[in-house]
Amino acid sequence: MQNALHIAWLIPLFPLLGFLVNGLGRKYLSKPVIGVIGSGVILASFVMSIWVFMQVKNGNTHIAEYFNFINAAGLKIPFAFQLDQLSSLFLLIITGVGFLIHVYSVSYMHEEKAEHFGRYFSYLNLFVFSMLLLVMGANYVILFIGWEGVGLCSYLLIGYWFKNDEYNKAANKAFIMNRIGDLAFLIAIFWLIAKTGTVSFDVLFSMNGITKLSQADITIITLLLLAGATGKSAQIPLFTWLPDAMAGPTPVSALIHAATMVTAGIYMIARSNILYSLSPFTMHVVAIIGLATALLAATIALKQNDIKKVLAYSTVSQLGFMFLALGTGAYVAAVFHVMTHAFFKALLFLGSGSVIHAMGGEQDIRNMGGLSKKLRITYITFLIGCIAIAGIPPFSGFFSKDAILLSAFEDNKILYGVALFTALLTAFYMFRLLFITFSGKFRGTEEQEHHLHESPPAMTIPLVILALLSIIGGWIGIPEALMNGGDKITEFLSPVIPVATGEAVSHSTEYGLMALSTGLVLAAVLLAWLQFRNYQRREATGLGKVLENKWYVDELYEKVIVNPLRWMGGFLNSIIERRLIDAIVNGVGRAVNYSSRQLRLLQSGQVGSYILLMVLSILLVFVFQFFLRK
Amino acid sequence: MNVTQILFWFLSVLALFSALMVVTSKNPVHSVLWLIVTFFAISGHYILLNAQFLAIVNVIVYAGAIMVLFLFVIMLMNLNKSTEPKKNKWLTLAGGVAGGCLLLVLVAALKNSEIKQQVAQVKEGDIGLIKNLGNELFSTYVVPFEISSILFLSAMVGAVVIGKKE
Amino acid sequence: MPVNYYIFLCLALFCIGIVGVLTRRNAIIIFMCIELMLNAVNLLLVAFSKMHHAANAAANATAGTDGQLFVFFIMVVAAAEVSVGLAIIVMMYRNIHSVDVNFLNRLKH
Amino acid sequence: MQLTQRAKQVDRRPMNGWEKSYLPAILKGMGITISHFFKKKATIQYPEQKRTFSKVFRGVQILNRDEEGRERCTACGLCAVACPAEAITMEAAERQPGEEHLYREEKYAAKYEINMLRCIFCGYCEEACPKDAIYLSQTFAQANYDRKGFIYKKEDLLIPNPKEDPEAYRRAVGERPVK
Amino acid sequence: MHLLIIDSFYIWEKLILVVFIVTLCMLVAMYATYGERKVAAFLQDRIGPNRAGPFGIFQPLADGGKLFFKEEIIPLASSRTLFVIGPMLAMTTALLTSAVIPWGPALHIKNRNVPFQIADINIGILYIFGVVSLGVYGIMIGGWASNNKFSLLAAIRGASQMISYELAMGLALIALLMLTGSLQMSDIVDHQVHGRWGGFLSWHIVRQPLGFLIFFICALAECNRTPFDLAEAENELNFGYHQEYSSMKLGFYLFAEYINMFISGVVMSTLFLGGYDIPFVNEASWHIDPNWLAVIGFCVLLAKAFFFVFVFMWIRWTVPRFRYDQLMNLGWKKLIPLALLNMIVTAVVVLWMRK
Repeated sequence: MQNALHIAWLIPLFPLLGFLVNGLGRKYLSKPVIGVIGSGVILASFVMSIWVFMQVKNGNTHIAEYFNFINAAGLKIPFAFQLDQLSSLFLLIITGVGFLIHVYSVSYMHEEKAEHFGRYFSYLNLFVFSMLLLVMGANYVILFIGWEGVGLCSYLLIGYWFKNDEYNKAANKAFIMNRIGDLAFLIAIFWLIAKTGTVSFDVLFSMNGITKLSQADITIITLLLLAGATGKSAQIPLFTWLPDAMAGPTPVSALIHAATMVTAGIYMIARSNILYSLSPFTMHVVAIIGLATALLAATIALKQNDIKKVLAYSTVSQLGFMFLALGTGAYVAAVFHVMTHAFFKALLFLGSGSVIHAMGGEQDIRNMGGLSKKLRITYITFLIGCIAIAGIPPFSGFFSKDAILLSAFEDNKILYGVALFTALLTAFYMFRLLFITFSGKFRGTEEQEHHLHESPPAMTIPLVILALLSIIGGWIGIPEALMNGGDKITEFLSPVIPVATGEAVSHSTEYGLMALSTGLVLAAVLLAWLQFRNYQRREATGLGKVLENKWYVDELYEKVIVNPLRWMGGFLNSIIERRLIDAIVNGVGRAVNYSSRQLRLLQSGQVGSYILLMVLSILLVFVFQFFLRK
Repeated sequence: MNVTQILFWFLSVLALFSALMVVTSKNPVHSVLWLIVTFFAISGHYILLNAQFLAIVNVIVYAGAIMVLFLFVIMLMNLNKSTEPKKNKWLTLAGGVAGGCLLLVLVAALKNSEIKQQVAQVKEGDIGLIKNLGNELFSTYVVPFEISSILFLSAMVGAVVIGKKE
Repeated sequence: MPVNYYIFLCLALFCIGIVGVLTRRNAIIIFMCIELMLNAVNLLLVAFSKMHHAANAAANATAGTDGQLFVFFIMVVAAAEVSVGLAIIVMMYRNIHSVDVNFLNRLKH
Repeated sequence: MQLTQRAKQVDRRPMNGWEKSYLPAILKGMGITISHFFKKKATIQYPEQKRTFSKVFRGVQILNRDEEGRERCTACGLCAVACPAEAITMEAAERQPGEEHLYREEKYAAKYEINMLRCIFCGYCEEACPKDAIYLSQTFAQANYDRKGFIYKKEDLLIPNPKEDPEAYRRAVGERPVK
Repeated sequence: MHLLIIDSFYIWEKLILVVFIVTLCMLVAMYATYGERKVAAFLQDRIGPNRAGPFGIFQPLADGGKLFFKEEIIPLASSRTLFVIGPMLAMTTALLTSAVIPWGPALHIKNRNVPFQIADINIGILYIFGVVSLGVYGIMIGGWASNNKFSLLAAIRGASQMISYELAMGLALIALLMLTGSLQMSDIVDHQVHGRWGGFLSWHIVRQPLGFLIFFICALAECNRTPFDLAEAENELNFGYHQEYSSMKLGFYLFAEYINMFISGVVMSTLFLGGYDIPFVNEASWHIDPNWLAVIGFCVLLAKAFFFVFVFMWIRWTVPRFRYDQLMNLGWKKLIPLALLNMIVTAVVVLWMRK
């Protein structure tokens, strides 16, 4: 009797079908049909995912092998799906949030032509398919397929408005940066294959697999995997693509660049937690990178004026938090934060989308203000999102962030301090965004003011649902200190992520930390309110300018990496390519040309001369054979 | 020198001489006729080797049929000395030299081969008799025989098709 | 007769054939020279067949028969070749009114 | 309608297979030829044996003489006119005194030629002649080596003189009654 | 059989035999011309030559003398050597065939068994074929060397005709060879000598009537006799391939034709009419001197051959000449399939009988 979960292949199949139907039929289908298909398949996957989640919750996990994907020279890579607690959780997040964003998109994108509308939904479906593949894959290779798939979709969707050159550049940037990380990931996979001969999680993470790896191997592999994760999850040094990726449609930003794709790195490390746990060095690196990213992004976010950019940096920052969690061994906290973050970041993005929609495409918050009256639902939901991300209890963000801070505190006090500071910054810039956007006076044009309107229900309903989730989403991970047995998520994930058995901090310390962070956050919010309640436009100076220009990281990259590379490219192009390779190539060509022109004389077309040559050759062969070869 | 040896040398010289005449004759008809003489000399060698069947088949097939066809075609085209195309002098020379060198090389190569001690049985041994050849041909080589007959048939059909006027 | 006499005779005939092929331009003569070469080989085959018979007759009464049968097959092939070849030459003559192989330089183009 | 009694209806039935091989026809033909093998031969050993001519046989012309051996021809030209093959040419001349024993009339043929290659031996000349000078004899025109030889001159045509050579004259006249 | 085992008696024996047979052939050919004229005359209700000697018996000598003393003309434009070689070849090939014919039962001279045959080789029939296939060269070379378009046309006609009919001839013979199982002429004759009715029933003409018919027709064609005399069709090609020939060279060609006729008669007699076998009598029971028997057998063979010669002439004066396309149709589309059919039927019957 096959495991009931064996039919989980249906989950990725639905989006794939949607992709095929929408992609191939985009010229023939009408927009409503496309929308219904695009959202419907995700809904179907979502329903399936719920069922899978129920199965898993009842203790039924399964690795479903379908066929041999690669079978060569002793290496056997099955096409298999792993359905356990971790993946089922991610399935829920992806399909659930994905479904809401699809529904939202139907309305948000309704002005597009049917053909592009179909293209958009086919991309979205393909993305969901890839993401599902990524989280369901039972080995690194399947995971990598999904990994690449989401990268591709990210590229396609960022460059969705391909007529805009800037957008194409952003898409290219995202793609290329991802490639750098992917290369590391690929090397890691090869390393694994070379050392253990397998890439399947179940084998690899068992004693059989681990023992084949030396400590150095594990460190290198985990570092390489980390490099992959930094690419996908936009960590230092590969984070700059994410803010640029805001070029895509806002739902895309919500789905890909906030809720799902960027969490792939988190998922991957969480999935590999056994390897990481064996390499303390890597753990430190992960934690430091995460924290540094979080801080850097948070500081940048302080001064950004583009509503989506702020959210993008906030995403980077939150991802940094997750990395910090991973680095401090709190995998559950990271996953938990992924979940809550998915809710409120999707909410925030969609809210910003709603704002942008209302503003007729305007993204600069300096031109907004006082929108709370006109966009009531958007405002309220956005506020909820901000509260959640700021980490004010009992909203979801509080619990997850608290878990992270706690683990940081347990790990290292300095880490904790910096993380706390970053959390404060988070609260500050989020509320800055909120206040600048929604309170005060409207600073936009007359026309925009006239045009302001609340978004249609197809957009607001997902907002409301997400807002609800943002409020209650954290309640599955209430710390033990607050509620006995409240930490359901740790319990749920325990088969995949072993519960750390280290000495926990006392409940009293925990209470203290919670109170500290909550208090400080509230103070930060108050500060933001005071400062930005009535925002007036003014030029940034000093540090503010540096922050506004994102610490000049892009420029730094430009100078340090891109320009030398470009110069080297130019050098290679003009000197090596032109003078050397072209010379060789052309020389070969010219030599062949010349010699053939000479040889052509031999081909007189006259049988006699051919035979003469034949005889001479025979003669040569004979002479060689009989006399010269002894 | 017994009779056999005299015959051998006579036939060899005849064959070589007439073969040379084939190549050097200006008139194609003369070439054909010299070639016939060559074939007769070779048939004579066959008889000397007691391969009578092959000897007579050689006469019938080559001298009697193939060369008649050649003669026929030449006469049909009315080729003679005046229509014989002249070849580039140097190319001719090169051809002659190349052929000569080939002969030289081969002879030099085979001059000291150990096969020298072997003897080709002259005027005795009856494997050349039609009875023995027939037995072998229709038992061991019956499939090649049939295939060659099919080849021949297809060649005939091909010749007719090619020769047909459109 | 020592078999190498036959070998040298056949080599000479063969080379004369080659020289003929190389030095003549008349397609028919070239064809004839090819026949001459075939015959040289035939003679050699028969000589070898008799040589093998002389060497192996004690063990195998029909030793060397195959050599002569090959000659037979070569003759068949030669006859087939001549029929088709001459038909082609006739066609060629019909089309270009010459049997000069140098006119047949279509291979060049 | 039948023109003759010997006309035969042609059999146009399609041949059967055996007939199509033509062997029966050939055998029949061979039967016919072999039957002739045994037939009486029609050959006449010419110089020794001669075929008897019919009374109306028309041979080579002769120019006649009268009983005194004089030429009868007076070169009137009627024979030449009558000749359908235009084989006869002549030239007339006047009889000189002293030639009366040679020519019967005052005018005679100085030249008289018959082209035997043209002559069809119809005998019109004989009919046309008012003087009974030309007759068709029962001899053949003899073979000759060149064409000129077939143009018979007066000397060739003139019958031998009955006075001088009566034997030859009789032979030339043959059975034919002389008018 | 050993080819080159020679002693003086052997040489003399063969030499005499060769001389005898060649002379015989010439003589027969000479009188065949006379016979032709006579037969033609008789068939046409004539007498034929009767002036030279009684019944014109010396006519051939007179003809020969005439040919010898005629002016020998070699056309200027001709290829001199080949012009001379042509008639020689024709004559030679015509005579060569006689070498393998068993002219009669073996003679006994000085306790030696002397076969009445120049060479009793085991591939006798193939030999005949080889020689016959060479007969083309006389015609072709002569016709081509004359450098006359009529000669050339006739030569080409003759050559293609001979090549074509050789096939049917060979196929017809294969059926016969299936019966005898030997290519040796003496074997074939032996095979026919012993049988009922004094050997008559084992004559191949009885067993292979169709084969004989085909062979006969092909023999006519091979000899360039009417109705297949396209190579020398007077009214089409001005006397054909020997148009430019005169004197004894022409004589050679004519001679060759009559020799061919005679030899083909002999070959047909040997192959189909039991050779020197006398029908309806058992010669072996006569108990007379084998030499006499040989002489009688020889005469019988000659009689059969003369009969064929006569039939040839008879046909010549009966059947009209074929048109060229008819000739080819007959050869390729009728005789060859018929011969194949005959061959297959014979093969089946032979296999069936053997079973």
